[in-house]
Amino acid sequence: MDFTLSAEQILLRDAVRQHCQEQYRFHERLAILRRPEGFSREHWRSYARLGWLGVTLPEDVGGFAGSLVDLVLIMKEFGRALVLEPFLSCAVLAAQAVNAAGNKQQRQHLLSAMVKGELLLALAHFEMESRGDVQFITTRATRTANGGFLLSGRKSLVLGGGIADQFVLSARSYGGPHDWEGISLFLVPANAPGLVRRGFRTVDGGNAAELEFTRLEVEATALLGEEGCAAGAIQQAVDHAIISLCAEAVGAMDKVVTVTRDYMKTRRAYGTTLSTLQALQHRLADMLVELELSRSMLYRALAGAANPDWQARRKALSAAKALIGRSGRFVGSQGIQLHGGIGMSDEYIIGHLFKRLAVIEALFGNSDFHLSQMFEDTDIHAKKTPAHSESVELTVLTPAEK
Amino acid sequence: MDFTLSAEQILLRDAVRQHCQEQYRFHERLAILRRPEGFSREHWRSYARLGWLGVTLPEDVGGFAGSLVDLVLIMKEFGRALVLEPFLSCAVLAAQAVNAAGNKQQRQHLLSAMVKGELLLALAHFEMESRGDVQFITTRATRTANGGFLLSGRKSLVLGGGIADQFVLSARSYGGPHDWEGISLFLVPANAPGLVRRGFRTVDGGNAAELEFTRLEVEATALLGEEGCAAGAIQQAVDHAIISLCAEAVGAMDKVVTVTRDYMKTRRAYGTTLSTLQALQHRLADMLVELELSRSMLYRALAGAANPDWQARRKALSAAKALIGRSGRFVGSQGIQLHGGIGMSDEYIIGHLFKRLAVIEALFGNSDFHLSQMFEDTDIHAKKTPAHSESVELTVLTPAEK
Amino acid sequence: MNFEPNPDDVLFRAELRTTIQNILDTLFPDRPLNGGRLWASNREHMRKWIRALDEHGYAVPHWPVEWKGRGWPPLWRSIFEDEVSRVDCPHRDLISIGFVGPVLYTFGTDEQKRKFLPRIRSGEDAWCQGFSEPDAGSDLLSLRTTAIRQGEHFILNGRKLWITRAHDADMMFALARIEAAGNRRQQGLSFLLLDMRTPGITVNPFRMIDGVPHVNEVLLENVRVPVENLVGEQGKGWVYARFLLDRERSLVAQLPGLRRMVASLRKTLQSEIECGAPLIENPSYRLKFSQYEAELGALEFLELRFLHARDDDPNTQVLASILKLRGTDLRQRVSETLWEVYGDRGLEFSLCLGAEANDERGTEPVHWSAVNHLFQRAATIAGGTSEIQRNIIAGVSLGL
Amino acid sequence: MNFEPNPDDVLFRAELRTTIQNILDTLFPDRPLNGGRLWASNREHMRKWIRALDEHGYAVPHWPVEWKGRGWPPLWRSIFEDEVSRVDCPHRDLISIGFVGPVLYTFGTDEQKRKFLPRIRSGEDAWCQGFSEPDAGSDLLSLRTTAIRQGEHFILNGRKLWITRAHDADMMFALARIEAAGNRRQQGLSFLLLDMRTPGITVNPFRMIDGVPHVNEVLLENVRVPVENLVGEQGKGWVYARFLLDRERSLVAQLPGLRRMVASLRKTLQSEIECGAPLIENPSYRLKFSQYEAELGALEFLELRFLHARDDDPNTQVLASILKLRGTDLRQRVSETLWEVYGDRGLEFSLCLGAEANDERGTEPVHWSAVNHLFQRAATIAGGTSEIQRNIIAGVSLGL
Repeated sequence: MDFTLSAEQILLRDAVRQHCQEQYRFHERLAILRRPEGFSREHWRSYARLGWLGVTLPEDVGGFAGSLVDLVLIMKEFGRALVLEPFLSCAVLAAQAVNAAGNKQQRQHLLSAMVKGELLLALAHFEMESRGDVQFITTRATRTANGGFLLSGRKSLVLGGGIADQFVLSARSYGGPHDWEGISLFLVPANAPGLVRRGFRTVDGGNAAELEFTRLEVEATALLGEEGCAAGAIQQAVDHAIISLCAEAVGAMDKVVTVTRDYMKTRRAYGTTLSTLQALQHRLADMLVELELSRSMLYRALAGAANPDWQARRKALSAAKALIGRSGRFVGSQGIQLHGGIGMSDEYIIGHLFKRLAVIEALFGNSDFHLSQMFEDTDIHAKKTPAHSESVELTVLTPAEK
Repeated sequence: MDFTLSAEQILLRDAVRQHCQEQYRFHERLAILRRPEGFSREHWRSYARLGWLGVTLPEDVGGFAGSLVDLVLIMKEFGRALVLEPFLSCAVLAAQAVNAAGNKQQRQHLLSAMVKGELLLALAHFEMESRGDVQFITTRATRTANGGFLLSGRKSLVLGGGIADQFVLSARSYGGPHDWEGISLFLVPANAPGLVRRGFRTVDGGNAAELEFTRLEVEATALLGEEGCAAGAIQQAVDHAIISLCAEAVGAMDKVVTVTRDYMKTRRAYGTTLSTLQALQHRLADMLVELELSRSMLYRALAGAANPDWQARRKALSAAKALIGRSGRFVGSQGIQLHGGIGMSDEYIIGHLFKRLAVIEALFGNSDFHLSQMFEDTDIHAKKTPAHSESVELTVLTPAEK
Repeated sequence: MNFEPNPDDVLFRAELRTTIQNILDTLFPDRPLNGGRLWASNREHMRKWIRALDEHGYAVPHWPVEWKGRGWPPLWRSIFEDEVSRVDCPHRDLISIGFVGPVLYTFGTDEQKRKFLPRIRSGEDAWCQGFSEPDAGSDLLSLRTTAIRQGEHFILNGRKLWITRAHDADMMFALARIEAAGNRRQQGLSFLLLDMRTPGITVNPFRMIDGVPHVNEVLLENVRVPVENLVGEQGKGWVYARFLLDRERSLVAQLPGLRRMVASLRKTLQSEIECGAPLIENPSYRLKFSQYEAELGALEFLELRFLHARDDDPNTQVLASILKLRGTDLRQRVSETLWEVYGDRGLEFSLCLGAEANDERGTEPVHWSAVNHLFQRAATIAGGTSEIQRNIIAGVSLGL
Repeated sequence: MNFEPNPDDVLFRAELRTTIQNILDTLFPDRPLNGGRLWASNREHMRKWIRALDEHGYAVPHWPVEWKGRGWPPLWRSIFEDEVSRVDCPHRDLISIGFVGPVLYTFGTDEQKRKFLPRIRSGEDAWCQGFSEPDAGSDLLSLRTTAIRQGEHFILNGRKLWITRAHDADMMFALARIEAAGNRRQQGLSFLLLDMRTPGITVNPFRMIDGVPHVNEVLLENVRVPVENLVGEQGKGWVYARFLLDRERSLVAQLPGLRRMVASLRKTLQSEIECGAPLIENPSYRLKFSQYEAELGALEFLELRFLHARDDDPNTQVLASILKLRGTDLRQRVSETLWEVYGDRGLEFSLCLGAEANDERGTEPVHWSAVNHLFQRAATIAGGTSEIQRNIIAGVSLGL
């Protein structure tokens, strides 16, 4: 166990940090936010050039075979700077799903284009009623006579969906909505006839879309990997996304604490600076405590992600998502509170950090959901566990050796 | 609606307050606590003489037909002084059960002796598994050939049970453990052959007992009122007890806040008095806030107790028990915290207030239990409601008119 | 002590409910259900509504009879606000009728009263409150805006911040320091009335985190205010400001709005679905809901105690601070849950790009819940932060 | 950065576990399961246990090799404490081996080292810490106990309070102000070693709210302490006291004990019944339990970070304070739930009348849970209150 960064890790972190400090200052970020697409294609190309888009992907698809720690280092900096590019939705969520579910040809074709920044993917999986439950989907896939598929359903919150070129879309080939088995993944171009996409922005300004489709026809080659076996791949993608979100939240909290501390040291009221008022000092201390507990929890999730036991892994990730989600809400809201009026301004960073932290808590199941998951995954209640859970190889879910 | 006390109410409150201030100072109370019986028979006789034991009982049994407000006034003062006499267990809980369930002769016989301080009653109703659920009992009553009854079962925490002369004991004549119907009440002398009583002290120093009995024989006349119909009476007794506990908690919290405030104003540390430290000021403010919310909640419970709708009444009482219970725990523990080391001493009042508040939260269902009850009693889930709930006349559950 | 509602109050509420319903049905037969925010804050709708209320004596019923009020006790005022909050009606300008009106009829000159009070009552003038400044949010004693007497005018210079609805107001009441030439220090604050059309006033709305420009920066550059617009005595502005803030403190807890939010949460828990089952079957939401309901109940009785309490009792001030402190805290938590229960749908945010919400869309409960959740963060800051309320409570209790 | 356990540490733990088990089985083949408190704090059992540990080099393994320690790194020390907490064994006197031992081998004279360290290691001397006084709990700088030099002795006078285990100790290390005759003010504190059998020392145990006399008042009346019992320099006692308090701060969070409490809570939730169903099916307990488990996990990794951090980094101090602050907070909440889950049975309290608990009874899990719940209220007070930890954290963060 080693809590210090290796030389390579420091290089990566510094590169991301430098990029954000030099090109992602708050007013620059605000300008990007207010663009119609809500992100910067220039920055996206930079990330591709710097190799960040393929950081955890294997080398055969043009990735850098980095560890989860590398991913976490990037996401922490992105959290600090409130980066708007669809890194999480495209380079983590969709890419991991393709990498885990696709056959060699599909993986290489799609991911190498994604890694180069030439293809924006989005995972269209969750539905209105899922609320974090990875298995619960009702979208149906039925075979056509010519071996293709007809897809019918509705996807509620497709992250990065408004700007995606292609969707990695889940549908149920067989089984009921609670079943682990029977879920397939399909590749669907954004302009596929019959696919109704309604793009919108999320509370934090992020890009997203809702998809609706009835008897949308795709060819047999659109199927990623084997039919009905995609749940494990989706879970792996979501696991990566949860760890990424936890890291992003730690970065964002860190920023809140820093900004708030600096504000308290200069802001005067009642003939003194805020930093001399004990009640406010203690609030700041509590924020710092939540931040450091979250940081610890993130490390624990990284350790847990390497656990070969499926249940233990799930539990470590759920615990992290639950705790970090709550801490983020606390830190974000107290950041506003300690600022007073200025904290409510949309022209100031604290409110944006608050909104991002609120959205992070809500994504992929909120804290209460993950707390209840922790329990369901214990020995008390038999879990609707995938029978073949051991066979889902999470090759990438291994933390760095060095 | 009138939040000021009437002249009579002021008289009553002042009488109780004066008694406590003059004869229930902390060291006097500590001496009583350390007596084997854990209460003072002299004081008990005074309460009888002053008419407090029959405050809410009807005049035909020697009571004073006072209102719930009168009861609340007494209990608040008792809470402040941490009175140890079995007022709640005998004069409220057992007395209300007898008054609601017994026939005229039984009521007059038992209650007039109780009101005079000559008979200590205790309600033996709850069992280990009840955890606040009034209906859940498994003790059985079966008829004997001569019209009497055989009682078998175990009662877990009989308040005032170690010193009671007679028990008002519940047993199931028919029905399953969750049924409202089928519960009967019996009068059982403490020295009845076959009744095994193990007296003990509770965490706050109160007197209690556990009862065990197998085929304990009682005569037909031991049955209070009608067979199988006692649940309503028990509920009424518990409702009175809950309101009493809420009032007692408000008194105890009030005392914690006063004692802590006074301590903060004199205690010096780090070259200043504690009262000048803002973080501690704010903690004290939060304690005061919980106290005033609890006081408001107590009034709301009094208003709710007059509601003719069974569900609304239950909900108001559960909400009060839940909220006041939590507030009491917070105020008690923070009272210790703000005192520091001295707060942990058993020779100082704060720790005793903390313990009493902790026990109050736990009695008759803890806060989580009552929160869940609030919900079960709503329109969403059909409640295992007594079919004849409207017929249970809660004559006494009407707040004062004046 | 007794807790049965007074029959007079019950009757009062019942009559009020009917009257309000009748006025609304006559005035706005086609009003949108669930009162769209834009619809409700439309100045024309607001004027029409307050005028109609005025005809029934309900525009300023808490004012003294002399100024066409009815001298209602605080409890009736509270019942009135509650009844109004139960229906879908236009907003009323509480800054005018609740804040500046009482200051004027209590401390104003006869001329000020005659000139301004009727225009407030009829909804003709909308007012804004010009207290806060960049370096003085809660701490009004460090205000810097200056007024220098020049003949029959004061010349005002300064920068006011967080001024709610300034972009939409006709008049502003402001605190400023009147300075004699050459004597700069510590003149105390004075309470002045400004016509918003006076040259030198610039209003810059700015967007809050909920995407809405609730508040403004107001720049005052050599603004000429006639001396007859000084309220009360020079240098005693702080007294009038305190009077004003104390009067409306119980309204700040906005229990009627909170009640509506809690009711809406219940409905939403029943209608939203999680993995095939209504959300209300999820135990963590049930516990949360019960907790909120219980706390709301405590606050309602705390408010009743406040409304029945004597003004001059320091404990009354404590009750008001508790109402503010815990009312706003609960409001934040309920608004958070009310957003959360919509799941994915709640994450959609139509206002994020600064486009003013399409009224239809922005008032759908799900969109309102997102905006409201963000807006409520201001609840524990505006009107005296939670920290200040704790200072007040501890101060009274410790006799500081 | 990588989070796989070091193979050395894994091996270390495995060997330790076997060794400890073997020692215990040999030494106390008939020991009570669930280690009775009286049994575990019996001086004879404690001595026997520490001597056996000493034979294996486990008595003071964190001490330097020179004094028969093994110079273990903090991580191993932590693993050791964790392994010891998993078995039912006698207590060890951490005040001696963890507090005064390191002070002596770091600052003591050769004679002090030779005289006291071996007796600590062998369990011969039990020590108590004489810091707090009636008017100085956390605030040691206002201590009042005085020491006046008279020839080869200091004459001590004062009153020490909250002295844990003083009634059972052979030695005390205390802070006092050495005064020259006539010069009363601000001499700084000095660190002195007292033999508890010295005439003039009176120990008055007093009962805590959990019914147990953990702590004592210690009266010092003209107590003669030889000058060679002064540790380090006169007036620098505060330095040594800080050294001592800082060293053991991570142990104060007592995570091993917390882990045991959480495990015990899980078992109890499975075994306790509510209306016919195991308590674990009650959703509010399930959510609570998961919350505790998650927080414990965060603290465990926070502790690992602390154990791997550099001593001289101010952030290390912050991590230690967080561990103390949140470890004790969680301990209180878990102990509360662990008491609550027993329902009616938990309300019974065998210690309330001051009778020392019958060992059999007092160590039943249900009775222990009641006592523990009360005792844990001290966790956020002793060893630096939670408020002081927040002062420290904010101070470092704000650079105060």
